[in-house]
Amino acid sequence: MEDHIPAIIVAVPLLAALLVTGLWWFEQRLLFFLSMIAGVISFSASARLLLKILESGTVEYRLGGWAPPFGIVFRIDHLNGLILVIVSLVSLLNLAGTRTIAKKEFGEKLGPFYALYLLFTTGLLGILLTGDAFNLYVLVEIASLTGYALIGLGKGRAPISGLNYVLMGTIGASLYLLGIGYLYLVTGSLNMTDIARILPSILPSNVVLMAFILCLSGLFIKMALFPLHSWLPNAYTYSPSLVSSLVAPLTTKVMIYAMFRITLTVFTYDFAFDSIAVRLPILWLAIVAIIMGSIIALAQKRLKKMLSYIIVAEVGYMVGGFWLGNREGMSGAILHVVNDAVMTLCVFMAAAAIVYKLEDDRFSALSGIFRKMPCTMAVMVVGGLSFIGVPPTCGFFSKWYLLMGGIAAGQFAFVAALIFSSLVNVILFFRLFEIGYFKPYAKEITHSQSHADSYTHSITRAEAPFDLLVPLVMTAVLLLILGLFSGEIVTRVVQFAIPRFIG
Amino acid sequence: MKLLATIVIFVWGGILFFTSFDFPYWGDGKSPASQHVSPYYIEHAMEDTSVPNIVTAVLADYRGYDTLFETAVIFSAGLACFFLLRVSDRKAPVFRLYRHQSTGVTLRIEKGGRLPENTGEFERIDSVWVPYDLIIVMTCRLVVPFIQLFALYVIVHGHHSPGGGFQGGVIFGAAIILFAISNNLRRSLKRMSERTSALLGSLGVTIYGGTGMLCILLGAGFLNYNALASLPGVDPLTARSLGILIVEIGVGIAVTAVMVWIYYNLSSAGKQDEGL
Amino acid sequence: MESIESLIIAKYNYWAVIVLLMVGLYAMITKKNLVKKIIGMNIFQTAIILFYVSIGAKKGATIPIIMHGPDHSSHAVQAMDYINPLPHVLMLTAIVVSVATLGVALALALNIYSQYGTLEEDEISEKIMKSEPG
Amino acid sequence: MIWQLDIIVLSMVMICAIAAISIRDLLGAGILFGAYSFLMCLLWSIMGAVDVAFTEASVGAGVSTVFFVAAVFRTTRRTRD
Repeated sequence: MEDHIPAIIVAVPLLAALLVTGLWWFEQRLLFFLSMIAGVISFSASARLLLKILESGTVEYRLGGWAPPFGIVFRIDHLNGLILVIVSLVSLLNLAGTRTIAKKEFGEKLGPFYALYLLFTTGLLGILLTGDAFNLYVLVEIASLTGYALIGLGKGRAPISGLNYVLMGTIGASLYLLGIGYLYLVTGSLNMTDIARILPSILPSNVVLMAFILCLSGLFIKMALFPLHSWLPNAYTYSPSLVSSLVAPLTTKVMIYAMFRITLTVFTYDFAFDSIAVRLPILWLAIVAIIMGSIIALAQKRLKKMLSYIIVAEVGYMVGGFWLGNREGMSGAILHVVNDAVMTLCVFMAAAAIVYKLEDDRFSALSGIFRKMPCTMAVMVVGGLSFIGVPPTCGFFSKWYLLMGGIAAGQFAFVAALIFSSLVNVILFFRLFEIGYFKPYAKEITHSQSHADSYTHSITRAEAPFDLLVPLVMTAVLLLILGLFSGEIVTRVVQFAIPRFIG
Repeated sequence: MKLLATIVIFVWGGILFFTSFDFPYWGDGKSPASQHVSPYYIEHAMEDTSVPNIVTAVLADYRGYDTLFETAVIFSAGLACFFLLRVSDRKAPVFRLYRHQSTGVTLRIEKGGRLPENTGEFERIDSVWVPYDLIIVMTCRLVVPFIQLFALYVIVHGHHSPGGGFQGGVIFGAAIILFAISNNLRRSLKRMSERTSALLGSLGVTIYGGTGMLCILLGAGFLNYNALASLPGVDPLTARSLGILIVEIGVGIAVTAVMVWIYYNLSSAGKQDEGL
Repeated sequence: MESIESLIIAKYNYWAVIVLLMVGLYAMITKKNLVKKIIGMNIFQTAIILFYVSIGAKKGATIPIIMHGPDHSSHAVQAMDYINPLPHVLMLTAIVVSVATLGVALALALNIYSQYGTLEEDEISEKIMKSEPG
Repeated sequence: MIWQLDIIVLSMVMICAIAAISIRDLLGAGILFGAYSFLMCLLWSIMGAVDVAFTEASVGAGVSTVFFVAAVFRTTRRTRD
């Protein structure tokens, strides 16, 4: 079994999803445990795989036993090994919190919910594993389709924002497919390393350049880089709460990984950074994304929408850090993919707990929330500090690498944008804490008895359900652990994920 | 806005048009796409898999992992439509309508009244006037079995002729959809209930994924059908061909069931009433 | 003149793909009706499928099903005699994906219609503005 | 492959695509989309992609059109563009 770990990582959640769908028509109670078992197996297999990579380098797994350019292979190196562990862990932690909330939010459709959840995870893990450019498209589609369904079931504006997401997402995936078609036209291959081997012999070529632009613009839509972000905020705001804490941390990060992979493995560093002049335009796009995301986040009146715009800014961090093109910048970007996944999970899960209790996430409804849900809000504080970049949390370290990369590359606009965005995050989160902590004491509420009633009522403790609190606290602890060990992660894993010759 | 979009699209199209001049000539047998990987498939598919239809061989064997997820995509679409649309049966309407099948008399039964469910003479309908055309119903009843037979042929004969699990599955599903259109959704639900279609859908994908896992348990890699040769009664030469057949049948079952499932939910907006 | 004609013959398929891509994208961006947008999305996807199939075409070759010899022994197969099968395989998958996306998109459109009573995007945003300003 | 014939089919495909997005009736648009798919399938079978053409004939021209008709039946035929 040891050799087949890569296959097990995707096959187990897929089969579990099918089993859950079938079982649901007969027995409702086992669904959660079955999904948990699949999640645990998938996570431990990815952890085992990462250890194996640390010992012996890149792992290649041939599906169907066919050699690379003819069959599909998994190629797992330090880059996707690390992200694989984080994605399966984030998905598992969020899954652990669904037990009570999913029953309330999905009620009769519990089976399809868990099945779609597992299929979504399968799709993302498959994207991370695969070494085949077309296979990536199929798995992107499976992750997106299940994501559309999960998002579309929310209340209020959810269906319309879900459909908007379907249209945008399909354009993105189709552009990527078109780009792969262009590549196939001139190389005749679909395997990533094989394309990389052939490409230098046909350069310079307009077709390859166009393929690069099409692939990248498709992925930019999927990862919601600033001018193409319009699907993201509404989709994440109106989706059911535990769905947004699943989709928000993972979709954008995995798409950013896909960009790393396409740029570094398929088109190679020489082509993308040296032969063509796309580095600076993309970097400026990222800077605009950081600044605009932060500014628009300031204007929001709903917690989840504010967090969604923070994600838009964070996407700018990672894209910008990667396109700085130096070692510090890339390490920062990769480390930030890991950290941001956990940070986003942390704040979105806390938001899910708040929405579960209050049924509302407008700031006006959040006054006195610290008294009401101290534990949830403590986790929110840790997540917020990490977004701001306060030292013991992991957000600080990746931001540090990004800043160092910006300085080393001489891109001071990027450095300024990072600092600006951190300052805006300070305002955003401290405004939230102020509303949550001090608002009930404000003397503005002087009207009527009913208000006073609601005020005294709001002080009573109404914490989120226990089975949501456990993963929530674990996520907060994980943020600190990632912060403490970030030096270790960089020297032992991220180092090797970047091509050696990059200085 | 409209003007801006038009300009952007024309610029984009212009750029694509410009790059098309660097493409290899259309239909050129010496273009890189037909020179690098595909000759291997054409020359070795027969000896590797003993399947003459190269598309089937590549689809279910060389790139079988893609196809596994293709089936998973269609399954998630069915699941997604169910998840998004299905509304509970409990919100029953205030009254129900029944038609006496031989005379066409319609009964309206208020809530609490005794329902003529199991008499066999009445059929539940949703609106007072329902078009009922004997010619269409009878013609479709005659045609449906033959379409289904053809679908089975397409699934099983995918090794030697165009077709395979996916095409056959869609045709089989289309036959059931034809029945549901020509009669009505309730009659179709009696023959193939929603639960059956959901279970068949997951069964089909499980056959595919399970074959892959079985190959692991037998000691080869995921989806490496060579492992099936160690099962009793399997000829090592045709192990791959057999594996492809099993997988195609799984795809066929899944696609049939999911197409019908999506149709059930779309045509009745999730209420599972009379449908179109 | 000869070269222009041969160029047109060599490229017209790809140009048709580009026109269809533009039509699909135009429908998705400018049309206000949701079903029209979904049709545009499908045209966009089909255009890409046409692109791939055009890559696979090969003049003077036959369909990719190996013909048996009279004695059922497959004599040496020449790659030039058969059309490239790989794009066909990829496009089977893409067609499946497009029908799956279509199903989900239509399901969402049905939900939107039952919620707002219309499929026009501008009317929907008017209704949203009325119910929850800001 | 007779390229004159090919161009005729291609132009019909384009006419169907443009008609499908510009007709002011959703049912008509759905049916025109079916015609578009069917012509597309014809084009692919000319190019020798028999499996793809087969799939498109059953999926694009068959089931997709049924889905469109079902969705239009459950919503409305009205459209303003």
